[in-house]
Amino acid sequence: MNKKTGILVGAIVVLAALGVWVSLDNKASDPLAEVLDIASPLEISGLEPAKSGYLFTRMQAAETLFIINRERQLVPQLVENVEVSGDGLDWRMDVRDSVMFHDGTPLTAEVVATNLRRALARPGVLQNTPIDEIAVDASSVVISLREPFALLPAFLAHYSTLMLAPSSFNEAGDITAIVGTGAYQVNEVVPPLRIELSAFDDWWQGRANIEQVRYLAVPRGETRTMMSQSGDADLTLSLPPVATEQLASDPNINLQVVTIPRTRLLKLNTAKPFFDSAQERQALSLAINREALARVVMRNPDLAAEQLFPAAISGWSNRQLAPLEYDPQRARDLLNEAGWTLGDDGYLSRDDQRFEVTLRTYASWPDLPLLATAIQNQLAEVGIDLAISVGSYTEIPAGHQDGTLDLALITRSFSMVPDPLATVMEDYGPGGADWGAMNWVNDQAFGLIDQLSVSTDADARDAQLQQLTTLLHAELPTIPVVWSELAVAASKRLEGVYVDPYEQNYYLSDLRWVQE
Amino acid sequence: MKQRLMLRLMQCVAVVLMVGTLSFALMVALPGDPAMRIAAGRYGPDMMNSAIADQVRAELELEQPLAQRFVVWMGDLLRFDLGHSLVTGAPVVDEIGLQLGHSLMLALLAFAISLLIGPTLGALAGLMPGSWMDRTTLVLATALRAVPPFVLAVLMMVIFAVTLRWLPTAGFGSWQHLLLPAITLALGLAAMSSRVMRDAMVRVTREPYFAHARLKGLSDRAVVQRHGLRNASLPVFTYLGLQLVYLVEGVVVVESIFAFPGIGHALVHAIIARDVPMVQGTALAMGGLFVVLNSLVDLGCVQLDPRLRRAA
Amino acid sequence: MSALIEIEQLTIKTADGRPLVTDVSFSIHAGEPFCLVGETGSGKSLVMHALMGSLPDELRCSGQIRYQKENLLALPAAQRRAFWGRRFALLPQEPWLALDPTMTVLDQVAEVLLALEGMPLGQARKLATTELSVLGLGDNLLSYPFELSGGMAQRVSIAMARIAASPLLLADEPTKGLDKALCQTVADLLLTEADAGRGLLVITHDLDLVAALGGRLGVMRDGRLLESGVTEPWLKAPTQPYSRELIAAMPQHWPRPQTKVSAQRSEVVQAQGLSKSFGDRHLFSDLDVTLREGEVTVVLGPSGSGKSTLGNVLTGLLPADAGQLIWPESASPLKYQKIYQDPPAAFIAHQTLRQSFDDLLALHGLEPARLNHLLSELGLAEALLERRPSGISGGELQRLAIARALLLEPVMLFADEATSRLDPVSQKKVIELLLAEVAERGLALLLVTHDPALAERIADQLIRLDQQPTDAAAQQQAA
Amino acid sequence: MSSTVTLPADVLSEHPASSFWTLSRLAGAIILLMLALFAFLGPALIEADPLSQDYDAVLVAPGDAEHWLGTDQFGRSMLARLTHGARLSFVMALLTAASAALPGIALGILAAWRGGWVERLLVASSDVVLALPGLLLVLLLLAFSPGSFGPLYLGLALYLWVEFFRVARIEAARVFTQPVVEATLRLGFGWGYILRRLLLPALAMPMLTLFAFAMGSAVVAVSTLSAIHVGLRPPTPELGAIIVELMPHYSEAPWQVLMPATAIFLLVLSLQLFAGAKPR
Repeated sequence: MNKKTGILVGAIVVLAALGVWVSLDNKASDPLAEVLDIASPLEISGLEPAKSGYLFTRMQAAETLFIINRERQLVPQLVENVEVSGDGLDWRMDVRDSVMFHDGTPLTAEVVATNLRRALARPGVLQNTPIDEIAVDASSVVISLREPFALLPAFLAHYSTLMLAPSSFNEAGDITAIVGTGAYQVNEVVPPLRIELSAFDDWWQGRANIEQVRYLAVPRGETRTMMSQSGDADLTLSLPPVATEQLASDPNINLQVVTIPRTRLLKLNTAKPFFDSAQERQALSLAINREALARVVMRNPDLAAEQLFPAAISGWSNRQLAPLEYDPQRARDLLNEAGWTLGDDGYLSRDDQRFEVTLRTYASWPDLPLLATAIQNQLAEVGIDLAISVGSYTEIPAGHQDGTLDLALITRSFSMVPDPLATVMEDYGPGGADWGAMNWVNDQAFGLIDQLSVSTDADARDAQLQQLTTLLHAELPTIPVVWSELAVAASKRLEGVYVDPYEQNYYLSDLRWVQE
Repeated sequence: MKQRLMLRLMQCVAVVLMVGTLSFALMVALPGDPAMRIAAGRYGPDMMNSAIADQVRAELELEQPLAQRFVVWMGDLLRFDLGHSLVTGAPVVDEIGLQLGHSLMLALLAFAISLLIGPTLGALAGLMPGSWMDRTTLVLATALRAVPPFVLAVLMMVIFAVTLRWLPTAGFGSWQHLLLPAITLALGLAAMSSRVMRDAMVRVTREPYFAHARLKGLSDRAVVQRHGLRNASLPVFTYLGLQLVYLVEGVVVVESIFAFPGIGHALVHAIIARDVPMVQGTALAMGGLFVVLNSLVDLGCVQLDPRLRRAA
Repeated sequence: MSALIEIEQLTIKTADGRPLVTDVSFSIHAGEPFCLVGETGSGKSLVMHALMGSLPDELRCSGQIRYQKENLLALPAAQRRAFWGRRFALLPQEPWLALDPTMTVLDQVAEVLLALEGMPLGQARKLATTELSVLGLGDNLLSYPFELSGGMAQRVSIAMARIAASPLLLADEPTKGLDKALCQTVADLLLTEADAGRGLLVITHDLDLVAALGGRLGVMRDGRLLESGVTEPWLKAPTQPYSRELIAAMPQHWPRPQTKVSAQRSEVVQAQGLSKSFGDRHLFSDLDVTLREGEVTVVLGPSGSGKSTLGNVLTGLLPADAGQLIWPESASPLKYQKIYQDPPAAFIAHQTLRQSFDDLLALHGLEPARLNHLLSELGLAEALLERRPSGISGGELQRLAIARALLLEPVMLFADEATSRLDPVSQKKVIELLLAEVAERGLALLLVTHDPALAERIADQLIRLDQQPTDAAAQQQAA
Repeated sequence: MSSTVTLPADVLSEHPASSFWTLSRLAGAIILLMLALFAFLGPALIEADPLSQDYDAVLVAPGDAEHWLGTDQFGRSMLARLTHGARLSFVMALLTAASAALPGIALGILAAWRGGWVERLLVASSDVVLALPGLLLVLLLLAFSPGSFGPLYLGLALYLWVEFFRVARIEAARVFTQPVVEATLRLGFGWGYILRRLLLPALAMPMLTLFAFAMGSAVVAVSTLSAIHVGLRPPTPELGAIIVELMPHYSEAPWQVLMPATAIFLLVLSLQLFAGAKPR
């Protein structure tokens, strides 16, 4: 028996010794040769740009023709001298000189055209553009449109249009490797969790400072928070709101929080009797205590959505709009006016129909079920019986298509294509969209969207935007709930961290280890 | 023994058929349009629309009658064509191949650690039934079973990664990365095996051969070592078969918390994304893993128990 | 000759002062067997464990046990324990249960040397091999206990005891569970040890063994040593009434039953050309048996010969592989009752006997008076019914089992080794009762036994199943 | 170490047989009773609504004058959520374990009784179920009616019955080989009597132990399912789901995370103490 105790104690001692050794082993290495560890919730679901391209652009492995710069302007990246013909149908752009792929081959107009044609032929955002033909003229690419389309550069900044070397593809046209033009070349991809990269010597903007980078997808917020605390991750992205307070006081961590062009909103089926009048939708909006949601769930009261577009989206955020309010009494009154009367059970009904709806949401964003739980409680205050179904995100487009959806709590980014118009056009245009309005018909809005997509005149555009945002604010085809922010924790050993609100680029090439 | 292995083989086949049928049922039963789900999986929620879904529908012949689709589905399965993941579009077999290796490593390490802890504590408790040691292990084992594995995982991370900084929090690639998830899994396993071992040990100490070993002059230590442990291990080993379920199930949660790319992780994601071919593939892999590990347990039992060995 | 062990005024009490053994004194001499005889519960086992030093802590010992001038009872436990194996070697009861089922015979013998003398394994194995070969187990060195017959297991335990060359050998019921035929063999083995100059203490209720060993003996009852002396004269002329009772209980001393009136008796079961085998183990074939009312049929044979199986076939509990069985048309299976070898195993353990009997009476609509009558006829106190099966002695329980069977007024009773686990006095009582019932009620009795003396004494019809048992099967214990 | 001598029963027969109410069994019963009071009287006695949110009192630490056990991330009373959660979890765990135990035990007895191909078939199918990931079963059933209790618990039961089956089969087979079965039948009693008087009493204790573990497993499984967002719909207070919801707040509100876990722990512990034996 003593022996057994001995074994036990021995095992514990050995384990402890191992632990100490491991931790010494970890810290002893040369700081300059150290690997930059990045932890993010996003998993690598394959090499296809339409699926995981955003990872490769963010990691600066591959680049797009255009990019949003730090001043939030859309500027050419891999092209220069962009010229548009007088009728707005032909776009000519010169491919930037001396851009090399990681395999040593140059970026040519031919390669650019091949990549664009491929993107056009596959499901992806380019299919939403009126591109007619892509041609090559010496070192230029010429894109011909069927109709004028001011948004083209924005679409060409979308990750699905990133540029890959011919050696990335096999004969069948499938991607077998990511050979891009970025600051870092991909050494290994272990789907769905890891990418290893190293600095590319011949990057056209000059070599990056940090030699080795390792990307690890860590789906759970708690784990990411702890990786940041323990120093296992040098750069941790998308920290859960709960963690920010915890990390803000951590002496080893610089915490940066930026507002991003993304809004959590309620998508309403305006064909349902519950939401078919603007009055009812306004009542619903008044019943939601956004300040509390922002404070309790998002941990930042400033994130209460005063309107659809957060202030970060210049031009779209309309300062003249009165912020969306919380006034449950007015909500009750409005619902009363719309014919809904409170029953003995504390819930509304009209013509024997109970105000009983199911809200669909999904857990890919951990705060959505929480927001839903709080909204459920708040709507119950005005007599709305809301059931919550947390499922797969696919159930929302599915419900949109087959019409079974009552309402959904979703998150929508306005920067997938860096110009929000691309998203608005789809979401609030005729017919609505899976992730936008549902059965909402408003000819005035449709007309404004049409005009915006072709207008190039800045003043006219401003006026149209003003009108459109006012209209959406009053009509509420979707009800904004809270805005979003992106919290990034960086180790204090890192400097030069910049958090891109458009989440296009982590700017790894600017990072450097603090010299001691 | 041959007969037992044959039985295991048959079990394997039955598992394949069951998983296939259940997966097909799942495919059909899940709410919403399968084409839509597949499209959403492939191109992401922000990109998906009904036009793409129609392309998928045509491509996968989802319009065929149910019975015909079932026959095709099972036919594919029996030819080990597990199809393509709805999310990544990669062949399921390729994805699982990678993940299975990781999971197997994790499972085996967890298994080994649990064998180190559980039976040791169990044997100590069993040699002193009613002692503080016995009571403590009972409470500890119950607590470990009553705490959901993910809570345990977070606890382990807080202690060993954040506070002590002995081990990496999450990730994979080195044996250090394996330790925390393996210990988390092992604790749950050890909780159960310690109780089984404890009971077995109590029973063994009441056996006449145990008493006689002392009377013939062996020291307590020698009695326990030579006659107690092996005999008490027999039921523990047999019970391992059942425990493996816990291991295989535990892998699911633990892997996703530790960002470990195993089949459990894949199953969770497949479930969240309703990626039925991947659900099927991972379920098959887990079923197969279970059967294989169980066959190993069978072999181990035979090694341990001469009665079975001679019968072989 | 000076005594190896002297026990004086040994008294063992429970923690609450209840005496279990009172004032026992005797001595054991080297080279001369000493048998302690008595029924279960007489305290003989306690005396042996007091000598060994392996009594449970809650029992209190007083008196003296002297070994080499030292009072063992005064020594600390650790020191007494150091004697185990070195000074005192114990032959366990039912040795097949005392062997580790997962270790080879060779290693179990060799490990004694490992433990006692710190001998290297190779050398220990070599010595153990020699020892086992001497005992005729040369071919079974690498066997596991489940592959041994009872006799072989007994020899393995003797090898373990011998190899340490301890001066005193304690044998606890060495013939328990073994066929009668092996009794002489066991005695010979033990005598060899005594002849080698060892002290030998044998605890037993088997007087055949006592007779074969000779030497000296002590008779115990209710915790007291009634008498002690040299065995041979005692067997011929016991002085104490209890001793006389013991000796009279040996089947060969039973009075010959009167020859029965050979009236025409009706058959209760008639079997022709019976055969039965289990797997590839062949038990019997082409057997003709007829059981008649008022007749005692004994099936005699060694363990594993299929005698119990034959009984089960004749009682209708097992189907035969081949052959014809004829029961009288009116006979219900209820009229063919069985008495089991291990009485507690035939009763529902967790309920009182009263409950079991009440259920039975209710089931068949019987008068409680009948039971009371039967109980008094079988010499059983009604108060026994308030206990559970584990709370009363084997002999009493076996008589209750007979009462239970008789309640259903059977035409045949199948007693399957029904007395082999009982001490001779209880055995005699049970057999007498059974014979009385046969005579009185005219029922057919089928008795299965391995004791030829018993068989000869009572059989009207004797069936021998002599087929050699396959060794492994013989003493295979239920796992 | 236990004693080396097993004394003959009649030597110590005067000693009172250890009674049913051992110390640990008593302790188990007391804890169980207190939990039951908490779960079943609590909701009636505590006025706080487990669903009512108070954004001005979020994650209040336990010991507060107004909220004894503190509040959760929505300012809901932990005390109210725990009592309601305990009631739901216990009832559902009981139902699950019962719906796993009944068929499991019945089939186990059937297999041991009939033997032959019936037994082989049952054993084979239990092996197959065992090798199926339980998640798949639960998921399949949930697909038919998402977020509801029925399929969730049925799915768990479908997967928990195997353990009952295995143990019941082995125990029953052991009982069936005892001579007492043959003897009882020969005395004219039927199988019903054997079932009632022999089999069920022999099965009671091991089954109770398994039952305790199955109840624990059910609650833990529900929480595991909640962790991957398969299972109950918010805001239902259920112990496992409460743990999952509060998990992200582990550093701000560790007590709140521990409370539901403690309730599950006490439930399993008390049942186990009461059953007095361990799983086999």
